[in-house]
Amino acid sequence: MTITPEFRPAPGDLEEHEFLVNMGPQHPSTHGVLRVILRVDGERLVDAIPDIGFLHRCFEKVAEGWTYQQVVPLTDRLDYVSAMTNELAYVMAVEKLAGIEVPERAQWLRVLVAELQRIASHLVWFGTFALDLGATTPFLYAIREREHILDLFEALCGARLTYSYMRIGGVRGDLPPGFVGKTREFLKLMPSRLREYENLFMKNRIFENRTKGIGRVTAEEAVAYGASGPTLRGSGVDWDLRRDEPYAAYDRFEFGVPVGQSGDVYDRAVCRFKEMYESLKIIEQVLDGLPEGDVRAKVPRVLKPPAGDVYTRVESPRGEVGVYLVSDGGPKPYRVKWRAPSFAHLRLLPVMAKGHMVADIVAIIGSIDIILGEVDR
Amino acid sequence: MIDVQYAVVLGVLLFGVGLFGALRSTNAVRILMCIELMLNAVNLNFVAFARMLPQGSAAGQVFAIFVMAVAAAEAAVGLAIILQVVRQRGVAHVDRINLLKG
Amino acid sequence: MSILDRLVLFLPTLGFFVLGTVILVSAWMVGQVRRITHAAFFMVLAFTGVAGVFVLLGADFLAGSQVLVYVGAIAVMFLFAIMVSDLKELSGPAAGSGPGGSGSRAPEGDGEAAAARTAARAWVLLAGLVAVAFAGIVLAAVAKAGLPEVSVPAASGEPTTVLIGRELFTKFLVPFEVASVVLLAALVGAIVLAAREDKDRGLGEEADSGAGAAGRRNGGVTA
Amino acid sequence: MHNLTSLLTGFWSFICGLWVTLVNTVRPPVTFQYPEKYYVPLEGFRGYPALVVDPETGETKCNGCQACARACPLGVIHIETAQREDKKRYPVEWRLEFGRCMVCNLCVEACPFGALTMSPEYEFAEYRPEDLVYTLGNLKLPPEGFEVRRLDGSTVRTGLAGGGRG
Amino acid sequence: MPADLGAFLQGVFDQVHLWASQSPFWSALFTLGWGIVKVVLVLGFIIVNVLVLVWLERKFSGRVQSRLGPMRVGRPHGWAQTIADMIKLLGKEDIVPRAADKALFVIAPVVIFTATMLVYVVVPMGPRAIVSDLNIGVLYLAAAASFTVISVLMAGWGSSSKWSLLGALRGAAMLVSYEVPMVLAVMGVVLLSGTLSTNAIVKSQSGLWYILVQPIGFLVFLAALFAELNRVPFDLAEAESELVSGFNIEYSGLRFAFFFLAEYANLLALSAIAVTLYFGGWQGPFLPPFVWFMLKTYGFIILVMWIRWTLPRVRVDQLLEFGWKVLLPAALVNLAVTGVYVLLT
Repeated sequence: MTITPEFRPAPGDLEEHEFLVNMGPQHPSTHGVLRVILRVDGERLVDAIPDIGFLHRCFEKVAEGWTYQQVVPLTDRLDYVSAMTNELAYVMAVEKLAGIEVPERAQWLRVLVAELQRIASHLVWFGTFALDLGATTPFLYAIREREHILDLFEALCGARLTYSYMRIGGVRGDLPPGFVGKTREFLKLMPSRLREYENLFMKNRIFENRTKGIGRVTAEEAVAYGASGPTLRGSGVDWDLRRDEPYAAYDRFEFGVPVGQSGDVYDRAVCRFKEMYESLKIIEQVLDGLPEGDVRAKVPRVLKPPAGDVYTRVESPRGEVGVYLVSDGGPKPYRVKWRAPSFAHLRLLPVMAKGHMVADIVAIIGSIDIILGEVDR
Repeated sequence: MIDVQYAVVLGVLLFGVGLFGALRSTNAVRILMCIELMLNAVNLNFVAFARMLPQGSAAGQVFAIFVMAVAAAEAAVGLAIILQVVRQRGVAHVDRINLLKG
Repeated sequence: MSILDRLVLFLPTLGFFVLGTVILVSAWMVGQVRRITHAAFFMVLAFTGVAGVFVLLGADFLAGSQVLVYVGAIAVMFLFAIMVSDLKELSGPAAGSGPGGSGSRAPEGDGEAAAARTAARAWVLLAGLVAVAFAGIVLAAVAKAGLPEVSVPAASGEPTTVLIGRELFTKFLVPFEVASVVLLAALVGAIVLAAREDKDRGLGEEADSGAGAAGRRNGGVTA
Repeated sequence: MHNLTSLLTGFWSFICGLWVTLVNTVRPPVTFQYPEKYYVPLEGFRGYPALVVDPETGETKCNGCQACARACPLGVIHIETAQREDKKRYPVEWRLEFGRCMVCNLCVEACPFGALTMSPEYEFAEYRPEDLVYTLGNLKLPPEGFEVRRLDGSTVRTGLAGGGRG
Repeated sequence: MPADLGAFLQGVFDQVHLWASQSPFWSALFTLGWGIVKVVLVLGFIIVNVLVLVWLERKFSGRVQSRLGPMRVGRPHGWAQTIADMIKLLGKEDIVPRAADKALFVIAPVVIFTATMLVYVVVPMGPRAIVSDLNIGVLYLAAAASFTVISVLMAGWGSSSKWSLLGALRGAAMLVSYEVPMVLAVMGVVLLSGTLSTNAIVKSQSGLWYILVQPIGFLVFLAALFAELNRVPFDLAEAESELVSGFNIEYSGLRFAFFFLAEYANLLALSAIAVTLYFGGWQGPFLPPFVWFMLKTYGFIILVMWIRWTLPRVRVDQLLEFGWKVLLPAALVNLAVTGVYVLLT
């Protein structure tokens, strides 16, 4: 028997002791508007069926009606926790399509904001994950530290969530006065705070008990389901686009890629958490060696890339964001296809959830760090 | 002042009500509940009779404690059996649990 | 002694009668009320009432144990069993049905249904007769026995805890040990019987630690 | 034995966590009471697109070229112009449907005359949706501008007549 | 001056008592009146303290989390916030879900509040400030706690919601399995003091607090206390991020206020019990006993809150495993060692 979102159990459909529970769309730990239909036996999950689409906003279709430049702010709204990397993926696709050379300084700035964004996004993940596991305080701490990054972004581009910072051919503006100093302050502060988080939460025995051995995904499964990012690396697959397929200016920097082993919630969480340290390293290198120069290439006001198609992908905090762009030579994209990492990860949910308990599905959803904005699009 | 005999009468009545409930219902869990009530009635009588013993003896109360222990054991095992029967046969009606009849 | 004083002296008796009524009514409801969860909660009420009578009879320690064991353990165990299994069979109406099938389950023919209903009614009548006969006989015996008239609360020298403790660990030491063995056996037996077979799950030991199984197990232990 | 050590390390991990919360208890709060203490935005904060006023004439710099309206992805800008005696065009009506605006800054960048800028205001709440349609009257920046912060801690005035960041 | 006033009141009380004991009627009336006064005093005590506690919890959590906490209603520091919240709750629509088992749904909040109230009967707040010094005090406490389980089950089942049923089953399993180690841990104290009466336990601690001689017992008691209080790390019955709000999910308005009130009243009661059993109760130098009692109780409450705002939540199977495999053996060992000690001395 398959359970679809419209499913209403008739007598005899479910085993004795089993019942269906609707988790969401209104539920504190569904990270947006996700509905998961839980088929449970007492507290034990027999099956978990995600039902998506509550946040569908026709992104791909809307993008077809807008010019290339106008789509940039729209991509902010997909993965709203990590808007910078979305923009980056999109503008890289357009640049590739139109053959635009991006100035070196702009490339470095892109890396800078992408890594700041990665830390900000992981902080949100850390906080909400802790909240999912019942600890309230880490959330407030993470949000407090994220505020530093949001301040930097506000000074950089005037917005705190939907930045609209990337431009085709570069970025919108150069660093504002005081940005480098403030970022260095943040770099100095952050490692100690991360160690606090470790003491408070990541090394906590209850946290370890709650996450070790839960939601296990083997490396083969992860690859087969198209997992990426920390979810893939948590399963032991050493794959990071920033290192293995460098884009922007990533090939200029030294950084490590944390890889887990068992593919359970704990390993995914630790991978994500350690990535913050690596991002700090990258930011430091960017600040040390930021080249001078333009931040934006000359791009015609009405951009008409030649007909053709491209696919670009970047490593967002959640995984691989891929953009497939088709141009018919006109000023508007013919087709925009968005490959959202959260969508692939959400498909893993039933695989991960089977046999665990109701409390675990909350931890599992937290560990794959889904953003429904990019799942539903 | 309460006469201890009142308590004895109350015990008897409670036992009667429990007996009636146990006899007339067919739901195994309910029968078990009624048996618990009957055991309670017994306890009531023990405590009441303990009052008629000479001062300084609590034999009746001690017996009541034993009854409680037995009642708890009986409830635990009884419920476990009922749950197992329900799980395997899907019925909790005693008259339909007639495995021995074939 | 004024009339008011007499009235006051009558108060404990009045309390006793009120409690007795509560006990009897809720005990009656345990057998009659339609939903089995309600029956369980009425059982809790009856237990609590009995504890109250124990207090009136000067057995405070026993009253505490009564609440702890019956309300805190046995009733919770019942409720758990009912709620965890959540079966129509278990929670459906049970009263008013006799042997040979309950009246609520509709058999094929009309005549058969009527026959079943008659049988059920006869069964209820029989049960009532048995219960009334029993109560009558015992009451008669009590009346005949001429029990000594003892008023409570009587002035007792020592707290009941001391009394019970002394008796339990001297005169009744062997029964006490036997009772503990009985409890242990019941505990093991209940776990063995109630634990679910989890072969198909492949999770083994881990699987029966869910709320349901654990609750049943706990009930056994606290008892 | 293993269990005992595990119990003790677990207990120690709780102590570590308790220490962290204790340390944070003595740190000053990062929140403040908002209406009593106004959050001063950073320079360049994007509130809503506003019209820059020419300090000499007191008029807007906009000549109604529609570049912003064309750049707007959502089409929330509507401009009607008229011609003055000196052949220069000026807007008689400048409407911004702010309820639909997503504050993407594209209009500001599209303006060839620097007539648009982002106002650093952020209090937009209105009781009626039609109040969210801004017109020429309330789109003009006040001549005294706004006070904004900079990352280095200094405060500056922005949105002054004649200024405007691209 | 307060001591004089106390002596004066005591004198008046004794005179009235003496006069009333002349006839059964007046004696009964006196008992009744005195009982009513006690109940009103306790109720007032509970409500005032709950208001303070809710505010304190929010302020404290704000402090821990680098926030301000309530500031708006009542200055300074939003002291009137809880009062405003209570008024808001009272003004809310009273919703009984259509599918709910109405009787159970309506009775459950009353039962839980009554069960909480019952605990206060044996809380000694001073040498004579105790509602009734029962000689089965500790047993009475355990018995009173049983009703909490019943009411949680009532609320969970009565709501006819799957989430609340899950919450109730979790809560009941937790309460039942943590009551055993709790009672066993307390038995260590009972063995040492040789009495079940709470006031006598306090009096026996004039030299040495029992936390110093019963550290393991205290830790077991503390862990079980979190389960009884339904607090993080053992807040499984409510488990906001899992079961939304657990057994009280369907409650609103006044009925929810009852649960809320009961939760904090329980926090206060169990903290007072902990202070009574392990921290010497109202005993202390210089200050009046009641002040000592309140100081210790609030200190303990702060500890409980501090732990709550630090730890994540455990899972239900781990919780039960912890209860049965760690707490119960620890409590038994503690009891056995204490027993041997008492036997030897």
